[in-house]
Amino acid sequence: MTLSDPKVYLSLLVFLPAVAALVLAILPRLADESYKWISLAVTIFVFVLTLGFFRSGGAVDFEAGVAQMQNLFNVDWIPSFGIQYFMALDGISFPLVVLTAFLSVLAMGASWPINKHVKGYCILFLLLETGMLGVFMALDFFLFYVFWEVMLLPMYFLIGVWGGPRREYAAIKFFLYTLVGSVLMLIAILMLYFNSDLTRLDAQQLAEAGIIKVAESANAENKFTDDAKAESALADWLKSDSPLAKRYAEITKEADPTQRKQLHTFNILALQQMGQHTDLFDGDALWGKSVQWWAFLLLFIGFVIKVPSVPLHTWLPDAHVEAPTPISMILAGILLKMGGYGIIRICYPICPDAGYDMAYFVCFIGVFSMVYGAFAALAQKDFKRLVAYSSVSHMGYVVLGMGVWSAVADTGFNPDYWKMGANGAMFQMIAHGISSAGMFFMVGVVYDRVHHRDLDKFGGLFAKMPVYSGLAVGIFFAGLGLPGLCGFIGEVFVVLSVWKYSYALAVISAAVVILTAGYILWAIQRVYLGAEYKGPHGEALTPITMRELSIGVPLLVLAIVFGVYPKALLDYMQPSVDMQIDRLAAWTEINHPGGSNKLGNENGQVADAWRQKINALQSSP
Amino acid sequence: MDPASTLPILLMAAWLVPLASFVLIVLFGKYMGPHGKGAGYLSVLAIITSAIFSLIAMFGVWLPNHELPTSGHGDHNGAVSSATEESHAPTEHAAEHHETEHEYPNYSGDWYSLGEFGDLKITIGYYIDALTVAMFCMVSVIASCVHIYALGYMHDELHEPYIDHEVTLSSGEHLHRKGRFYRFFQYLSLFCFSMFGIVIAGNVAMVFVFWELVGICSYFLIGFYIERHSASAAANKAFLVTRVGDFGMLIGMMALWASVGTFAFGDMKNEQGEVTEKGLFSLLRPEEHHHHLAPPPGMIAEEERMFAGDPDGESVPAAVEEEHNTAGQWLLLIAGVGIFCGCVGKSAQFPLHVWLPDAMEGPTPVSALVHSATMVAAGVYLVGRFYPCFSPEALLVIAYVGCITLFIAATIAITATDIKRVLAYSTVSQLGYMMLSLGLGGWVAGMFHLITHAFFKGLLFLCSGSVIHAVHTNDMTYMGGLRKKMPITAYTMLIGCLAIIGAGFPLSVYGLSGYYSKDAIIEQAWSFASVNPQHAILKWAPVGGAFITAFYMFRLWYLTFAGKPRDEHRYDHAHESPRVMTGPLLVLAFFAIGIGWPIFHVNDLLEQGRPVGTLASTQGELLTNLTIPSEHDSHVPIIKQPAGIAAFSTALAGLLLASIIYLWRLLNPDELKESFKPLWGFLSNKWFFDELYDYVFVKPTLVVSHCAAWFDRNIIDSILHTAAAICRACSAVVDALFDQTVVDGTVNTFASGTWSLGLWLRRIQTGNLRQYVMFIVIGTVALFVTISIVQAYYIPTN
Amino acid sequence: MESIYWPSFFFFLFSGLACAFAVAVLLSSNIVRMAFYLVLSLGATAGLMFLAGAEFVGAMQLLIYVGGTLVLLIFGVMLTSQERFVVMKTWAGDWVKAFLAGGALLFILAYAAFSIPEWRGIERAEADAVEAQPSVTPIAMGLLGARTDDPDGSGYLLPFEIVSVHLLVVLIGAAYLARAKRSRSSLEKL
Amino acid sequence: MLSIPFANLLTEPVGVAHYVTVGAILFICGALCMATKRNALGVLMGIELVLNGANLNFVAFGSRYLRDDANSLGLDGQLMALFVIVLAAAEAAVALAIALNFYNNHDSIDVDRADQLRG
Repeated sequence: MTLSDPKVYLSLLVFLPAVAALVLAILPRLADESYKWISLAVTIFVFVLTLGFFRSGGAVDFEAGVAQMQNLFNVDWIPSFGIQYFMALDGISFPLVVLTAFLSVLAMGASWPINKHVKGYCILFLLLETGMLGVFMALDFFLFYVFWEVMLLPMYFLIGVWGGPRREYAAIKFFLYTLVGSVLMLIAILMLYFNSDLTRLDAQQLAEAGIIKVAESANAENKFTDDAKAESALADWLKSDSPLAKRYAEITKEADPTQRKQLHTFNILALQQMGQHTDLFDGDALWGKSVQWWAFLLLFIGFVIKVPSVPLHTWLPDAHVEAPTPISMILAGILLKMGGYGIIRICYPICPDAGYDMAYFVCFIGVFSMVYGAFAALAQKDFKRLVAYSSVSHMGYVVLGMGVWSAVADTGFNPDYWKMGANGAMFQMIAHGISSAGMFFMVGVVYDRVHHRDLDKFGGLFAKMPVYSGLAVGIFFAGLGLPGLCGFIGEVFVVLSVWKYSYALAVISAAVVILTAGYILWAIQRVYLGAEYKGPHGEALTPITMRELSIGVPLLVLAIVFGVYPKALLDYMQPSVDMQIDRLAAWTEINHPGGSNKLGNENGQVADAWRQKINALQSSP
Repeated sequence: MDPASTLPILLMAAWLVPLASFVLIVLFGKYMGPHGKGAGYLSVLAIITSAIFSLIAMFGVWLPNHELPTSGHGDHNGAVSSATEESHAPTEHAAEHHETEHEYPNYSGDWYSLGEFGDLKITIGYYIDALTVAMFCMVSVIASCVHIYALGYMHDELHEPYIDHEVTLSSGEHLHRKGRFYRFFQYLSLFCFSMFGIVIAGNVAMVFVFWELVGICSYFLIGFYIERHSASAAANKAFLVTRVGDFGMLIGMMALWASVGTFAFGDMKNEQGEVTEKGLFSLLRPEEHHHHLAPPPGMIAEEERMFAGDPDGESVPAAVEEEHNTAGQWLLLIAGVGIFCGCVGKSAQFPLHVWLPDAMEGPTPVSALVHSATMVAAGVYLVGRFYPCFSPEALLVIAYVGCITLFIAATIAITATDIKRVLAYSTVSQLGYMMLSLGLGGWVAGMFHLITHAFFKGLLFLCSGSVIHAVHTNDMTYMGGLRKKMPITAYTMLIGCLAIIGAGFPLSVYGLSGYYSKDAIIEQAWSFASVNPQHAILKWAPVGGAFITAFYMFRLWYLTFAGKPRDEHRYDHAHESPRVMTGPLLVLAFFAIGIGWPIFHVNDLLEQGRPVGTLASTQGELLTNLTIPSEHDSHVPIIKQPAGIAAFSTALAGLLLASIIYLWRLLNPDELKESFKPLWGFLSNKWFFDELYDYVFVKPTLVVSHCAAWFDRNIIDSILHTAAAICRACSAVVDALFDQTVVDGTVNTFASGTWSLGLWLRRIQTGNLRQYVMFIVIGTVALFVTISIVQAYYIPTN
Repeated sequence: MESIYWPSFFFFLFSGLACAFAVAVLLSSNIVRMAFYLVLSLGATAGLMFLAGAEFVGAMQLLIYVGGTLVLLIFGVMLTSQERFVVMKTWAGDWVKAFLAGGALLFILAYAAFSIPEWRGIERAEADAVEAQPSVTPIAMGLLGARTDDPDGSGYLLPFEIVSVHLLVVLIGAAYLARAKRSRSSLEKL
Repeated sequence: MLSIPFANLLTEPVGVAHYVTVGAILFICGALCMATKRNALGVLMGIELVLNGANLNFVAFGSRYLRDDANSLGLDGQLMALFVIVLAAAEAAVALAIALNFYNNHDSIDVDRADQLRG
């Protein structure tokens, strides 16, 4: 039970805010400031804990360049349903966890102007942080769902109690939308659960799923010894007294496979293995579509509500407009990422066949969101609404980047472009987490002063608040996708990868850069430039305070760092994303060798030609 | 010194010094001396350091290590002779004379990578050849001059408070604000950094990165007077219009990326000098193909894939005859035109030229540096850099765009009265010349004109700035006769005007810098037209353009400096600018005169930088009757002599016409204006481009955006609200029909039953201890009785 | 005719005494007499316990109940009597109800007790053969957790401890509850 | 002879049933005592009687002299009885304290006046 045990470390990381919330709840009445300080200290501590992963060589660390799950542990939770307390980090979740902890600190810092029911606010805020961290770390579907719901309720109250004038409407809208999503998700989870069967996985796959532990192999090349090791690990595991192992042994005792019972599981990694290596999810479910087709659709809708993509996005502008500034930061910075995270962690790897069928649909949703969000942003009069629609537009890149399934027969199963898209999407998630949180904060700073957000009633802020305006313009440019700032990398990676998949979508997605520049520059012009301030409370436009500065500056600095040296992030992220894409590409090669993608021809001749030519090119001096 | 190791370091130093200056000024600019005056000096110091590094790179490393082409192309006569020897007729097929290819030294490498995905790699790297070094020198020298000049020009910003006479507040007063001296230099430094970044960039992606960065610098600098609405609007317009071009550039990049899989220009070599990764140039112009343009297999496959889903597509490969292999050509065209779109935006070519005149809202040094000499030339530079990848059809597009641009911009410049706008349109027009030249195969001519133009246009703008500084207006109708008040400005500007119209002794080697480059362009156009008679318009447009150029440039000069003052008040207050401003004028005037002279070997240097394989004449694959001639073919006397004479005579005619109208006043310009009123209106409204775009693009976009927002609020949300209302109605119905009767009835009955039971039981709860004991006893008895009954009757005994 | 089995004789003697005094407690209305009868009834019960072979329990019964609890009770009587040995009459109806219910319960219990053959007693010879065993040591060991009589049976160390602590708490609580009268005035203040 | 049911009462050993009957009588006396006495101390004495009756049952069921089946409680019965005695003592102490408090508050120990719990 030391911190060097990942079990303890990760649990501490996740549950510390919740425990702190509990402590706050039972603490006797304190001054409002003290609640804020305590919460801030807790969030900072959690952030420091996440930073602890960076020290290399420790027992609990996160190594860059490793694709597999790290710091993995699983403990039986509800063994009768195979539910485990199962967490780990990999390159997909780790940056999001760090981002969550980081933004929580900043958002707590941004919570200082909140003076209403501070105790309740802090408690809910901390609970929210637990939920968010848990979602990113959980690898058990049930656990994932629990955290997903845990995060939902505090958010509802945070919007509904501390929000603006239409807060009840916004909160209920947010709640209903998300609830619909999670109900669909739950249905899909149960579908997958009842179709899953652990006994169908071989030892190697079980090891991949984190169920059995294989000792580190000295030479990873040797597939044979790896297999043997996995087998022996499986045997060891069966001998152990874990309930799962016992049930596994009991079921596999039945020699006749048709009589065999199924060993259901909620293990996401195991479900991924089943989705990719077995036909468990291929059975008919409804209207001639397979189980995984429906599961994918339901999960995708559930996640896409969170992303959000058009047409399921209308909760976002309302929620953002009504939510208090720090909650907007969290909402845009982290909550939206859960959708993208779900798509890349759950939708595609578990239901590859459905993903392959619906790739165009997914991409189209992404592109449509990009365009639609940008157009809608252009029309907004409310500053915060504009930023909210920009989120819709920017998150479209994420959906698009994840969906560009270009590793098909027609391209010789070349996964590189898809990798680029997926990495770009992941990068965009982090970048958008930074830039949109920053943008919302910047709106909040000025809203705190003049209490309105009407774009036509601003102007001349540069003269009155020069430092603030400089920061704001920097962060808005990060959102615009200016090179050297974080937004650029994700967008350009995604956009460049699309052509390989569909040139029509590529052209449309490239066109969004114009619209994005349009609405952001226009907003900057209306708010920061100009000779004089045109709205009420002009006298309240005082220069930025140290507190606000210390929230804005880290965001801008990060935006610059990631924009200039994206490898700082990609080094951690890319191996995992690449591994996932490689697996899906390999899956495509096995399951769709002829290529049925409507973009290509049926017999794969082009692919052969492609390969021959590439080979010829490479062999020539 | 080994150029392969020293050049990147030197140029990187030159590149990064302005960045350091920028960072320092951002962080500490406010504290640098009174009103941030030190920031200006820091910035100047930085750019001069860059200039020194660049010059060291040029004269200390490049020239000693790379023998300039000795065949004497730099010398006009020599060029003629050698060209005649080697290329017998302009129509000769290109494949036969690849022996004329010269050494093409270049160095490329990566500093670090932004992302690697399998074989795909996006990096920050460098690609250094003669063009890079030349551009570095040109940019850093001009930037140094402009920086120094700006120290004087922006002096007003050091005052506290600065009074902006163009902004009137709602209270009726002029705006008083703090000076922003340091802010200006901060942006200038950032701009220099970005511009160097474009020049040194080793791949298209990096070009794009810095492309955007110069765009944003331009945005900041145009909008420097943030309080002026016109300035911020112009800044937005500039950025957005260039973004439209970038959209095309992105498409081009995507097409390349998906098909070739690399952005790098040059080949990456390892320590032993072996090629590890091929760059775009060697992929598209493979060595075994004699450096002729040949789409790589990836591109052919990608094109097939693209059109596979489109059986009716016009480009099904089988439909074309055998000897012209069009495979991959369409994609190549898309890529080329796409990249060129970016250049169209940045270099303000038709149809995206509308932003540049508005960009003159920025301070004049900005106009000189950013919007004439360097940034807008970046588009031309990119076309030059990317030259090996343009197919002949793409080049034709470039040529036509350039041709249209040079003509439209020149015509608009005739009617403009704002001194800076005249220069801006002249810039657009000159950029059109360069594009035309590049599109017609005149690579060296185009790049040469880029460099000479940078000097003389920088000079012209600085002169105009000096004038504006003196009379506090841009409008030429308030000027006149200023040459007596400010002689240095007047005569350096005259030099600039002469340079831009290409003044020189025809058929000789003596002239101002513009003479060499402009004549080369016109020669190339004539050479092109001689092999492609169907494109004869490309032959006459530049000649006509030369006429108009001469006319409006001298109109400008006469209106400003000659004649009588038209505004006595302004004239009386006018004065020559301080030395910090006139010094740079003199330096630039020197370059404007002499940079084209053969002794400076600029032409030779560029000849050395000519991309490999682009000298040979090329046949179009899609347009089979299109031939891009070899540039050396333009030096044959049969083309050179008539072209030179035509250029000279049209320019002279333009000059004369301007003199007749504005100097000697033989024709009254107002009467002319009246008699050509429709034409004049058309031109002074800039061909109604702004209005057209407003109606065709801006308004519909806003309408669509409002539709989207409306759709959100009224359709999607309505659906939601309706759904919610239906749910509520349903639940109300259910509530009324079922809940309130059945469920509530049950519950209520239960509740009231419980209630009355409770009331009844309440009476038992007397609180009397003894009674409770009785209950216990009775309860026990009852229990026993019950159990025994149950046992007796219901539990079977065995 | 067999000889009198003396233990039975004593059983009836003591049981008669115990029941009689218990009824006396019930019927008496004087609190002091009630206490006296209770002492006698409890003492007789202790005799029954001796007869059943539970010497230690019987002794404890005498010590704790008769010696301790009753003293406590009598103290209570003395402390709470406002007049001299006040009589509080019970309603007649209460008596009737009480006797009805009590009689019914008694009938049921006695009937149940005698309806099980094994409970009616063992043969005399068997009873004679039973060796008397001292029960103090096994009880002490049982309370300490080590059963000597029944190896499979569980000890009572934990209940013993709990009871000890409970006793302590109760005594403290009782002392607290029974404090001087000022609680009333302080209640009024509140 | 002596065919009357109780003829051998004195010659044969008594059984559990006898003890149980005595215990029942004590129990019922105690219970009725609680039910009829208005004096709180009387109620308390009733409780003691009830406990005593129960105790007697414990002892009886644990006794080796009284029944021959193997289900004898054995020593457990005695131990239980002991615990009951101890708890009864504790209960008496608390009850007395309550009674005293009650007396302090009401100047009476008539349980009929303790009816605050009336529903």
